[in-house]
Amino acid sequence: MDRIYYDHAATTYVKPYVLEKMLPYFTEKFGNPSSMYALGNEAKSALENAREMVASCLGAKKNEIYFTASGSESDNWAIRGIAHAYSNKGRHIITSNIEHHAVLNTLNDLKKEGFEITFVPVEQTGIINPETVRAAIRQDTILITVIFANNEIGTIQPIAEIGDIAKEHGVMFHTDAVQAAGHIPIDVNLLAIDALSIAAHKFYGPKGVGAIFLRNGTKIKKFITGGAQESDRRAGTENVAGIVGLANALELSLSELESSTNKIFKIRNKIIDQVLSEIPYTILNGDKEICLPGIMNFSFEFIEGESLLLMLDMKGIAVSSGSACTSGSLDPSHVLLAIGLSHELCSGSIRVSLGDDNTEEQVDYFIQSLKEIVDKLRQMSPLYEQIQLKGD
Amino acid sequence: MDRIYYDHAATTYVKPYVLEKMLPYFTEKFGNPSSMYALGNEAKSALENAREMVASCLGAKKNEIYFTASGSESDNWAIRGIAHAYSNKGRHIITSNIEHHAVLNTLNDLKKEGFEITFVPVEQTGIINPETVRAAIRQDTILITVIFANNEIGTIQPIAEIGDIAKEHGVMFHTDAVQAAGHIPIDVNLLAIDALSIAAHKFYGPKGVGAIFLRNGTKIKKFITGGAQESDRRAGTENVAGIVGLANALELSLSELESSTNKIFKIRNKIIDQVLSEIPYTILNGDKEICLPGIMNFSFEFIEGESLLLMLDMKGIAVSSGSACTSGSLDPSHVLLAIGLSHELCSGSIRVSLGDDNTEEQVDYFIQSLKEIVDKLRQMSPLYEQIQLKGD
Amino acid sequence: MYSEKVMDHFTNPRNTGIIEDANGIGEVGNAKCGDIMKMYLKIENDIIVDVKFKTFGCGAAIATSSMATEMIKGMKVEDALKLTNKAVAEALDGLPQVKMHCSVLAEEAVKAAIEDYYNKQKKEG
Amino acid sequence: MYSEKVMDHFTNPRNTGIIEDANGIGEVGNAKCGDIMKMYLKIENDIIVDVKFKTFGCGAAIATSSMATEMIKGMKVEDALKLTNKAVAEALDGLPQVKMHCSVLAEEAVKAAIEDYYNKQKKEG
Ligand SMILES: Cc1ncc(COP(=O)(O)O)c(C=O)c1O
Ligand SMILES: Cc1ncc(COP(=O)(O)O)c(C=O)c1O
Repeated sequence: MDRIYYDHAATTYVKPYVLEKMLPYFTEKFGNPSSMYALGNEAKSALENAREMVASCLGAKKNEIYFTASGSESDNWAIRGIAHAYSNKGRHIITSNIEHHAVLNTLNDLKKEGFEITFVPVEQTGIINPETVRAAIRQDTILITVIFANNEIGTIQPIAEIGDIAKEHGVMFHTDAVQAAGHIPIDVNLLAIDALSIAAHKFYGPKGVGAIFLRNGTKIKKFITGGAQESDRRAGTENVAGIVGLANALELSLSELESSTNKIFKIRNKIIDQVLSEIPYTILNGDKEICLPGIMNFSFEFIEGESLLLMLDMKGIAVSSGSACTSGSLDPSHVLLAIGLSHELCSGSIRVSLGDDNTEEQVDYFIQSLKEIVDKLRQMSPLYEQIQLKGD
Repeated sequence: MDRIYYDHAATTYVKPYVLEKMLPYFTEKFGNPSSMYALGNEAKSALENAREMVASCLGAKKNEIYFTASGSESDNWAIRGIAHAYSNKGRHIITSNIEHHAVLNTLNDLKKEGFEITFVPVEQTGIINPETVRAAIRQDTILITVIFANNEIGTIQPIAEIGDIAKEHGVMFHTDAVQAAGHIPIDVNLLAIDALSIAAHKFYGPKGVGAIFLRNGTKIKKFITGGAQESDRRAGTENVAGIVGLANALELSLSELESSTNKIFKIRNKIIDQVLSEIPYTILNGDKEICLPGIMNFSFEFIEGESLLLMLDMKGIAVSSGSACTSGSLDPSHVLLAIGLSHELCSGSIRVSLGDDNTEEQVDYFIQSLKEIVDKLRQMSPLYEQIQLKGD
Repeated sequence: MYSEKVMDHFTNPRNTGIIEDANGIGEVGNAKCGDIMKMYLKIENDIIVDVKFKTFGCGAAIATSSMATEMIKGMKVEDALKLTNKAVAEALDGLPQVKMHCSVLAEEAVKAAIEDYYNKQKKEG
Repeated sequence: MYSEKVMDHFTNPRNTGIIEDANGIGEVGNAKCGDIMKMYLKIENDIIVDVKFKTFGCGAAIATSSMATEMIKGMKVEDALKLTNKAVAEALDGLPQVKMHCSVLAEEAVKAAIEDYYNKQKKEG
């Protein structure tokens, strides 16, 4: 039995083309970009070439791209850095209630420092109404941070509209584009974004490398201090191989974007249709259309997501329940609660996230397995028992 | 002409054995360690296995090792994290005047927040007298941070003695062991260290991955907030391949430590003897014996280091002038100033740092090239002109 | 993350289902806390002659339910009352720290079912 | 980091050395600032007929010294006075921002040497 990987939103493998580009920087071309001799210059060129590639993928200028070591570091730096740089103007920050923990917990930290946070709600579809953001703006608002596309349900936010509102009010705007980048087109020139976070391992690049776009003129406090790397804004010997990997992965993803989106969206719709038609008491969470091409989130009534996940794994199918990052915790997903799900439905949900290695052929086996397992778990569930009795 | 790499203190290549260990985690074994299915468990095992390896290399317990993305992040986290966690006890920190910028600039940042920093001087050899540390301790001292072995001149500090003093006074003790780890034995059981920073790319591991040892019971504020990775202390999807690389590189370095130290120390002594005997007006900086096996720092009177470095590069020899990290800056090395060098001698210094790929055979070519270049530059120097006139 | 024993009891849970003529039924937990366990006992002469369960919950919840039913089957009621969550967890070769509450729930489910049995006995008696 | 032109002038600096019978000598900079340039001029009929330099400094310092001497050789003194650091940097196809001060030093060295020439003329005159 071939394994089916349906958890691309958690992480992806490094594509062979990308790894190929990275390899020389571990071995022959291993110089430190800060070193003045030829070997250092070679590494420096690779670094600056990668910066240029990322900039052009995002419609940014080369000197607006800074490399980091993860999506989380990007979010931490952008949010803390901007909050601290503008704290003399005010200490109020606006965000949504469906942010990733890298944003959420960073804002909680800032709260302890005396910042005030307003959480704007989402509609039942998982989409923010930009007018609620406008309404939340105060005299002392300095930053708006909103996730570009959600990692659990995939919904894409009205980033253009929110950016315009932020700009109109002279408020800085950061977006966590860790799930969006490489999967939908992003052009910072068309969007009033001041800062944007991405991570390579979500688009077939390596883990442990991320980047932020920071619009020229935006002030930011340093996060990691030390040497003068990254235009003296982020210290530490650069992860040259990883950065080359990020740049090539992003470029490759965008060059294949149209064809892969079409293919993935087709598989997604097939899965959604079959799950909803063949498995009763099942809900699709989020918005079916305004969504990343590969992400689906289903709630199966009367059963619990982890059991479902483990049984699918035994059939060689990898999906996630909630977001991978929070698996240490037992709390129900704040995202699913935010779109109005009950605790029971929250715990009975799984995320299926597709990638370039998935095929239409896999769908039948998945649906078949899912049906069997959902049925088995429901037979074991005291909640389903009540329904059956009622149905009798 | 074969190239000679004499800048291992700036960065090293990834050894083939190490890369071999890393590769599967980019491709087949690419799971997210937080994921509950088999692919995630595989990654999680690799991660925990790496943690165990690093712990046993340092004499630590497994749950005392946390992975980061660089030596700089390790230093930032350890210092900021401990300072903030203990700031209710006091706000005084003691350090040396030969720290790396990752420590120095982090302390400067803390100073702006209201912490007070005492810089303990070093002797002319570049070594701290532990009694000066004792003398600097105050009622409100909460942290001592001292570099284990210096990156510019290689001198090893009396970490055991300083640790004992810290412990005696109930003060936390962090050491920046980024240059030391993998090059000299470190056993945290024999040293009263509470926190210790390392970086893989200094011992034939990949760039972009580091670690800290944090003794159980030591409080530390989180630095990167978000998901619950690293026992809920450092957020971000783990750089599994990089972490596997770090662990294997450290283990390999330590398994070969005795033989490689002997070999490298022999080459070092040969170079020192020849440089000092064959090139007049030359000084060895630091301590010849209490030093990392591979690091030398020379000052050549009347000439400037960058010119020397560039001309050596044209002969295929890579050395550094000052530390690579500060090459954005034109300031003379604070380390060389700290050991009493004049500005002129500071700018006329280069660091030669050896590694496992260096041979005794390379030494003759290096000395020959160095002699020619130093002579050429001196002929061009207005300072040398004066000496010649005086000598006449 | 789970031991082999846990995975075994999770994938092949023993004693699932209901007992039509159960004389002790207990239900503990709720969807908000994440798990619900319902236990059916058939008790004759103070001996648990049959036991079945239904569980809504994670892998550990299902495995601890299964193990708890195995452990009390054939036991005297008074001995079954002494079943501790630790004993269930140990019988499964341990549980992850964050999942220990599942074993507590299993212990509580057994106790709730026996209590129900005692209550019914009293009414009848 | 350096242009090819800079590297060329650094590795093969033109006009290094001293002029025994120079009639204008200027020295600028100091070891603390990182660079010292000393320039020797031989001026005849207000024309710079020969120029040599000695420099203590980085690659850019040596290259700018070399380029500046090339540029003023054969020039009228009054034209040489108009040499700007920007012109020197441009002739080298640019310098890194952190190294621009070297070109300033080269400009100043030329001016100092010419000033010395004028001073000597005055004394003699
Ligand atoms: C002593 C010391 N500390 C910290 C660092 C910083 O390490 P990294 O550049 O990997 O962040 C270095 C090396 O650059 C170092 O030599
Ligand atoms: C939306 C979002 N933001 C931030 C992150 C954090 O990225 P990383 O785990 O690479 O630090 C993730 C993924 O884990 C994410 O999906």
